Amino acid sequence: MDSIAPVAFDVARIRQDFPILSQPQARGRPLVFLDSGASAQKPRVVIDAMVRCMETAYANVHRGAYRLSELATDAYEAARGATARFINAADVREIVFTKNSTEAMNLVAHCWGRGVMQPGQAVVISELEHHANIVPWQMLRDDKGNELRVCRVNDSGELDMDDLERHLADGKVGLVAIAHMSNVLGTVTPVERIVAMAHAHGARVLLDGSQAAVHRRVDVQAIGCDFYCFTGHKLYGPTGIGVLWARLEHLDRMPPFLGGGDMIASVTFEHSTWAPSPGKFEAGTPAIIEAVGLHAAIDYVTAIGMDAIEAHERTLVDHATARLARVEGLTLLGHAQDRGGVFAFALDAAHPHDLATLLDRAGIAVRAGRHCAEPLHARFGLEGGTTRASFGLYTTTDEIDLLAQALAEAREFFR
Amino acid sequence: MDSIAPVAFDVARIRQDFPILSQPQARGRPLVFLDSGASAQKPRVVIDAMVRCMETAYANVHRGAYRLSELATDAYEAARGATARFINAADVREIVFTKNSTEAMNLVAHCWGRGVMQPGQAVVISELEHHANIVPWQMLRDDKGNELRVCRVNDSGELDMDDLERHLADGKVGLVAIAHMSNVLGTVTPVERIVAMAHAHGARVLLDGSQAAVHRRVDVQAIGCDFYCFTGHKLYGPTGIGVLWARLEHLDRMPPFLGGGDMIASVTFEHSTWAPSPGKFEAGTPAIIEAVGLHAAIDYVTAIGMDAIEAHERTLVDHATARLARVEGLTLLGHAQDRGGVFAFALDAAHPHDLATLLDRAGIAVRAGRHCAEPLHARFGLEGGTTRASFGLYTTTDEIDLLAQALAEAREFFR
Amino acid sequence: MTPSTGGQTTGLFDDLRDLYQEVILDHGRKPRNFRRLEDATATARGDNPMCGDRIELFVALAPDGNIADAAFQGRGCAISTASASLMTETVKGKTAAQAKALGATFRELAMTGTCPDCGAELADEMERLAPLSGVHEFPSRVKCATLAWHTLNAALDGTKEASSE
Amino acid sequence: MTPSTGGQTTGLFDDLRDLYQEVILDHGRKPRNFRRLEDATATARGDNPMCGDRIELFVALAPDGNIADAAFQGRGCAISTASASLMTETVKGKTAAQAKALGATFRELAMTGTCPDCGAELADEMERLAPLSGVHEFPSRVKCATLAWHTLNAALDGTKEASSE
Ligand SMILES: Cc1ncc(COP(=O)(O)O)c(C=O)c1O
Ligand SMILES: Cc1ncc(COP(=O)(O)O)c(C=O)c1O
Repeated sequence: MDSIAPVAFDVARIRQDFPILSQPQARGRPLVFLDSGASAQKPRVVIDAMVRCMETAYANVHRGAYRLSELATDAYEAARGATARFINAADVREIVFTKNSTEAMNLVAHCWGRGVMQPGQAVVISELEHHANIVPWQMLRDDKGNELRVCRVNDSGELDMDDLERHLADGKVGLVAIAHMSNVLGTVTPVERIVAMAHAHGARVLLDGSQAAVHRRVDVQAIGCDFYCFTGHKLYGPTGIGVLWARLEHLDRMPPFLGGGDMIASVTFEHSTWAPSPGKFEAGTPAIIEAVGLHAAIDYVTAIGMDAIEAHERTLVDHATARLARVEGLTLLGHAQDRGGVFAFALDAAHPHDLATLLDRAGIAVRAGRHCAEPLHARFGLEGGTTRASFGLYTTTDEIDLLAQALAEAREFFR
Repeated sequence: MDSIAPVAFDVARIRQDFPILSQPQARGRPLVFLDSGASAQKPRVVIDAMVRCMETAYANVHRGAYRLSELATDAYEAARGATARFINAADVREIVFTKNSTEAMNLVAHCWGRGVMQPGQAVVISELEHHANIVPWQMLRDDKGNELRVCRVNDSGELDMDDLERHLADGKVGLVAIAHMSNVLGTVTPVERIVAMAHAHGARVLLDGSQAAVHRRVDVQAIGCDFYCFTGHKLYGPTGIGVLWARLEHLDRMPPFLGGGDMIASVTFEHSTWAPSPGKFEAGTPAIIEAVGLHAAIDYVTAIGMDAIEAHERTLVDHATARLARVEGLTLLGHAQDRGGVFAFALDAAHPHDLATLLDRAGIAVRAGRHCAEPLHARFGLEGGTTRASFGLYTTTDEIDLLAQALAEAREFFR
Repeated sequence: MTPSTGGQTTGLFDDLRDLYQEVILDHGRKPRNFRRLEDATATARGDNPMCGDRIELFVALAPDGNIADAAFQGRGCAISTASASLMTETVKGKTAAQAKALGATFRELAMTGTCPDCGAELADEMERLAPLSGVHEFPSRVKCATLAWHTLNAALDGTKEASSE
Repeated sequence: MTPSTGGQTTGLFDDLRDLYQEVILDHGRKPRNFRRLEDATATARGDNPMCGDRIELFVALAPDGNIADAAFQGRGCAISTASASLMTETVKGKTAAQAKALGATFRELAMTGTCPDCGAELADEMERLAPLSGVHEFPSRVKCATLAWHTLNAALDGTKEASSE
């Protein structure tokens, strides 16, 4: 079994926290869920917290003058506090709840990109971005003319820092928007260096932490970035909730996003004024039940310990790197020095989609396609897509072995 | 007990479907929840559906090539189908899931208002709108210059249809955006007439159905409107999900809203193309668990029957109208002919906030304030706000009696 | 559900007498210093956007730096009105610094119900404000009680506007 | 979890032989008519944005209205490649209308696994396409099988582009 995992981290026990992992799958096979990078499974504590909220303490927030509404408001704001502590935000008002990290990045593109950044300034992204960190900046470019620059990725799947330096050199860059961890290559980017370089050239930094926040401890103050985005459903929390963290000084300068209830200070037909952050960016009834679920998820991973989770993942990464290298005909995409538990690959004999169908038969859930990173696949000449296995804190080395075996058999099947 | 309710509609049995209603409140009092207009409680079937999704069938949608992801995708799309049937949409692709109805209206203001409506065209709203149907059009006006016209409301709280006609007369109106039911006055607006008048003058019609969709059967084809918005959490569903319905011809002409995964057809750094509706408007991981919950909520109210729900509510409205009229010193806001179960009022001796605190002690949850309708309160000279009791399908005439008694006692308390 | 029948006073709200003490009800109904001060040297507006409470505060500072007069107008619930009324009474004769210190102490009282740090020098004033201490059990009402004091700070600091959010 | 050890063929995927019949694997590996048709009279491009499959279809219509030749290029999974390959073989000699009718019938086969309406006149062709009927058990793969046929429709209708979404 998982003999190399640290004693404190008992993956067998952790797996018992996730009801779905003990659900028998088609033909009695156990579920080998290797698609946590797309969305993670939910532990019992998250499910229970949401149920408890709906059964005992539900009401709309911020509006009521009665106990139940106070309870709900307290629960919602407690989730904000837990989120702030989770990434070591300096101030709880720096946490804006969104519906997912895609909305978080769009919010920045909309409110900061259009409202604060100068018209002539450029945005730098990289070749390894998820569409969620490409398309909002394209829309900004097409709408307002802000140039979009693309930092190269080297053949190992690492950011080309010289290229980043070149893009920054003319001082025209307003924002560098980069993934903290790639959802295809697994690459963890050198965020402190990126921030130092960008700030030295007067550019702000947004980090797409959708993947990274799940895999390691994030400290936004230590990193020194300006914006950080992540999403609840990948962090073992519910769908329908994401997080934008931004320095208060930025939030204070940004115009609001959506208009409606809860984001205003006063409304007349002639003129409305805005609530202070974070209310200004949270129009309408927020994702109350989901915030409660996210809070439980954060408490859950915090209790296990992000460092223990990272250590477990390092074990998995080392195991997978070695094990997949022995699968004949398999080409791994990305060999970054610093990488997390996401492995995209091509198998010579089988198209990714066919492969996923086969693996599914063996109870192994992997993704096939371009994983919302079309340009990255084009960069590596794999327009047809890859197959991707991505790990969660419940993933075992045994599961990786099962994957490797199944891949070898699949190759035989198609040859 | 509720002897006047139709036999088929057994409110006592319905109350058993809602776990929170049998939770003992402070000091052992039963919960008298009269704030369903802000957000409704959740029946067991909704909670169970969400739990089942997370425990047995959870994965990201649209992306996987494995059974679990297919199950989740089917469940998500089945929710879309159920929503389409619920409001009798002609085509399931006309249903766009948003995070709440506030986002639905912002989406229209953003994509249709900025992308399709002509720059010189005006938007007509009314005095009885919720901030969610005011602020997005103000932002459009301030951003793009589209004039904002405000249709008057008469002293009974009904739309002044002559004033609407006057606003439409010059043919410059691109959109009439009106609540189907007021969240303060209870007024149900004459939507078929509004549509006929607006269309005769070349204007499109958006209906804010956040309240109405909960209280009666909605048939968007029969109404003939162009856009219809509502929100899951008021319809006994979870937070984090709302609905925009729009005619396909409008959606097809609208540019996308947020950029990211799932809303694209193809992405290169130079140029991206968009998925067809509804995908184009649903960037990022959607509210999967919440869609499943909304589906269960729709099935729940459909099984009871929207007509039965409306009939029960009519009983409650008649009862409340008569009963509250007998409370000395109480002034009711709104006396529309056609109205739903929302009662906002002022009590001479007590400020709304004090009143809500008192009622809360009696276990009665009501709202105090301006209910996200500041201009409407100003229109009626009640800048200080009102107290509001709003009903759900679990509300009983007994609860209304309790409210009336408590109001009378509260008046004594403060006099 | 079985409603208690009849409309006779059953003392449904009796245990709210802690929050709504007679002093509060009295000041809420008949606020003192409820007027515009024509010779104000400092003014500010305070808003509680959530419930619509609003006060306009007027302070007249004497040449010696003491608060010669304080008054207010506006609309609000019994708690916020009573708090503003009691405040205007209490701060008269204080220096700006004393008034602000009193406000800080009062905010602690409103939030916690006690005031371990209350120095002896504020004992009289705090006794006067004590009837408001019941709000600490009603988290959503604390800001009703503190709005006037936030507004006083804004007036004394010259920031003109306060929001109790 | 106890993994089955060793890498020897245990027949893990044996029951997928229904989906991946030998004909499919063969056409998937060595697609027929996999080339550009220089004298094409109709072409179209088909995309499946979800998985990145893409085909370019070439059709040469003879003066008598029959499909004289059909060919394709592109990238895709075994199912979509085999389907395109089989399609180009099957439609040769058909009129445009016949080819479209065949496509409609095939789509039904792919979605349901059966084809109650299959007329006797299409019996031969459908037998040829029958190996693809296994996809109906794999909802997410149905569009792989039908992409080529959607693209054929687009080519014959002159719309140039098809998307299998
Ligand atoms: C009439 C009306 N419109 C819009 C809304 C906004 O709904 P949500 O907060 O779910 O976006 C509400 C409820 O708050 C409402 O009552
Ligand atoms: C790196 C990265 N960025 C952004 C996203 C978008 O997250 P969401 O779909 O929750 O908005 C994802 C996941 O899909 C991701 O992996």
